[in-house]
Amino acid sequence: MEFLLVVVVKIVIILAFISLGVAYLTYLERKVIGHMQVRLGPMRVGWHGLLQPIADGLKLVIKEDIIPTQSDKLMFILAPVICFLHAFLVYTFIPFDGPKGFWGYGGYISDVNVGLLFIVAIASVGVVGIILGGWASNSKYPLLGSLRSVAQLVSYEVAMGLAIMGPILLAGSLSMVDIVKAQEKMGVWFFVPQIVAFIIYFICGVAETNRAPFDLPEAESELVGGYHTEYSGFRFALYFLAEYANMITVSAIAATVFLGGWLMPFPSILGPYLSFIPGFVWFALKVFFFLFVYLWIRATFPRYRFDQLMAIGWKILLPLAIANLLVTSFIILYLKM
Amino acid sequence: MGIEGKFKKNIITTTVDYLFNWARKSSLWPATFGLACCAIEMMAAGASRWDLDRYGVIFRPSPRQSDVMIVAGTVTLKMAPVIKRVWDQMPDPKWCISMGSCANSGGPFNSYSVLQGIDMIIPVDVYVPGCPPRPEALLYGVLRLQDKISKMTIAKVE
Amino acid sequence: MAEIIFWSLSVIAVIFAFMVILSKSPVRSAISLIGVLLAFAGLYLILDSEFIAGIQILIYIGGITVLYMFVISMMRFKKINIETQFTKQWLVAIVSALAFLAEVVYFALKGKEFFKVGNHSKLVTANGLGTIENVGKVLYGKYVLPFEIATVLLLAAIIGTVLLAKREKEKM
Amino acid sequence: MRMKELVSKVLFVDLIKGLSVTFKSMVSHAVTEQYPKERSKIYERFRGEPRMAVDENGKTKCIACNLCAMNCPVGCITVEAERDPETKKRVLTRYVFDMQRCLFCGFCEEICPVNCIQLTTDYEMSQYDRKDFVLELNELEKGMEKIKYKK
Repeated sequence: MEFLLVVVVKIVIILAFISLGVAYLTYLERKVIGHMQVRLGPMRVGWHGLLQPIADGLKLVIKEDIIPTQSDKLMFILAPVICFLHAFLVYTFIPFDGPKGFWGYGGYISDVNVGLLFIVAIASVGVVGIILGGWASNSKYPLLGSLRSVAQLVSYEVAMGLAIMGPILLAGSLSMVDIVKAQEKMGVWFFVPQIVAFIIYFICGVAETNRAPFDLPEAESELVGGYHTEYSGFRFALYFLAEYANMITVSAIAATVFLGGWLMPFPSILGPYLSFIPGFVWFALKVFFFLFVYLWIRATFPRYRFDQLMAIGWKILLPLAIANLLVTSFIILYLKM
Repeated sequence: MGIEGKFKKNIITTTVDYLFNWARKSSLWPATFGLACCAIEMMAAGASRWDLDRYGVIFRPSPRQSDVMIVAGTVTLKMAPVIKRVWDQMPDPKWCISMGSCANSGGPFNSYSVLQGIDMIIPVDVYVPGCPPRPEALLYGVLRLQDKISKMTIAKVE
Repeated sequence: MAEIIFWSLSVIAVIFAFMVILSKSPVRSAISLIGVLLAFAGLYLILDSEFIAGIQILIYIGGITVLYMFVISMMRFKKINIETQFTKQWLVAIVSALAFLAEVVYFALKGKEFFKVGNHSKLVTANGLGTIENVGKVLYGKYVLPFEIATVLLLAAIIGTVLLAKREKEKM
Repeated sequence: MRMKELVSKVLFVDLIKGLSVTFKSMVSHAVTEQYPKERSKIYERFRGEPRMAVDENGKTKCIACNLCAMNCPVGCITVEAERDPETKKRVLTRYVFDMQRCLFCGFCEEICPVNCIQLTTDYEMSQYDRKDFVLELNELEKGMEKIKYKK
């Protein structure tokens, strides 16, 4: 009974934290990009615009909910829900803190022995929501956007999966907790021996979440809004939240698999001084770093052309990921022999 | 929402009004309709020096996701049906800012091919005169619109 | 507990399978197919085969069904529906469906003699049939030949596709 | 040369250059003017809201010569006058400035022989109704009604 209570409390806390994080990620984006363009970003809603995401959310909820007459109504309603659900379901498997974290209750909802596989699998189901939304709108721009999105996601998922194989081989497990423990045991975070995999993973992660410079499915200048052109009000908000939740997911996986999750940097030097900081703070800092890089990249680079996008995915990233996998496995085999 | 005009004015409706109007006026997402030279001033208002984003105003590409339509520039008769359609695609509650003399009244083009004021096809909330208006003039128009929004109510209007 | 979950998942899978065939819109069929596959993934989870369940979701839903939908959204169904009225495909379909039904019934009745379920059930309870280790051992040990044959088949398909796609380019 | 290119590509040199530019501008001071709080300097020759000047007795300076109306490219000025039978001078009876179509070109200001009509540097002219743009003489003398936003 106590076990059930702990799990429920954990789910509520993590869900609330992630929802708030997603909302304020939009604020962070507007602020960071604003300052990078020597502007200020939101300033007038609350102190320095701090209430901006709340106002946006409330406004979207009380907006008229339009369902186009010619659309497939059931699918139109279902699509953003699928997208949203799978974006938030992933957080079941992400360790925010170690087994002793969260004051002894364990810093994760569940530790499955194939956790990483489940995260990738669930995240890939989210694509269904995108293509369904594009098709159900019965409009040309959403359809084009969703087709682009699927082509992009399917091609980058392969390279992404092969890239995270490297750390899995080093850790010898698919469990997220075990991967972090392996990094603790090895004494070095996996982004050092797996630097190629790390870079490939992050590039693919940016492409998977449809963010600039890979934001072809939502390209405002050519496709209006991509797959969510026809969505208004809270259905659009669901898509919007799902996109930002996916960003946090990709950052969280990168932080766990490559940057040592809840571990502290340089434990031998900093250990005695900073040991009072709980693990989830380190984890949050790492995730924040990746999110900042996301926004930084968006503010800096223009969009790729579609053939360039495909060429990068299939001709550069995929062979590199395979080569990295082969080299890693040979080295592990050699060390074991 | 389906609850407008069903209750008399009381403490609940005023509180809800305050909250809703605050949300609505704090995140006005415009569907851009830049048609001529006024569009350049509108872009300037969105760019670094004046920065519409300070008000929570960010330009959305799709009319389905926007609250206010800024019609900036000369509206020819050929363009008028397009404006009407984009306006119809926007979800309620929606507002319109007419920017510049041409959109207000046709401006100098009192001719066979130019619409004499966009209020002939869609209801306009705020007119911003100027040829073209300064970016600050547009910001003043946005502030006037926010004033107008904060007077909205869901209570029964006597 | 496990039995209740098993039966409910099976019923869900069957209902969704019927929806796959009966719904008129092909996209709805594809969505129902996702329901079937998800129910199967749940069944694998009951068998302690988390790896197989994950792979089921990743490959079949994230890959194959999405590609189905990709193709479906690019087709014009009104035209296809009109064209299919004049073909006699339903004759072939009925014959093959009956043959398949006969096969299924035969194996359901006599299957135990062929597959020897007894041995495998021991493996399931011992350390999980579908863990990565077991799958790897079986795939690269006992069934390495069928696995390689399937690989060659897929390679041939890929080369064929490339050839088909390339020929059009040379004409230009 | 090709080797150099390859090395710079592998090390993401261009990428890091671009990122450093945006990072530098992020930590630099923003150029934004916070409009209702701080206003940029408007130069004298900016042509904004029209005004009619008055003399020291508070009477209009306008001599009803009709030059502004004749010179206006869009015809937004209407001048009505009648002759005073005693002094034989034209006296202004009605002056209407229809700002809807106004181009703010300043031709009226230039042609006015007594410097009566002027285009001020005021740009805050937004209204809820088109009728509010049709300005009579008394409105032109004291300016349009407007709200001054402070913050």
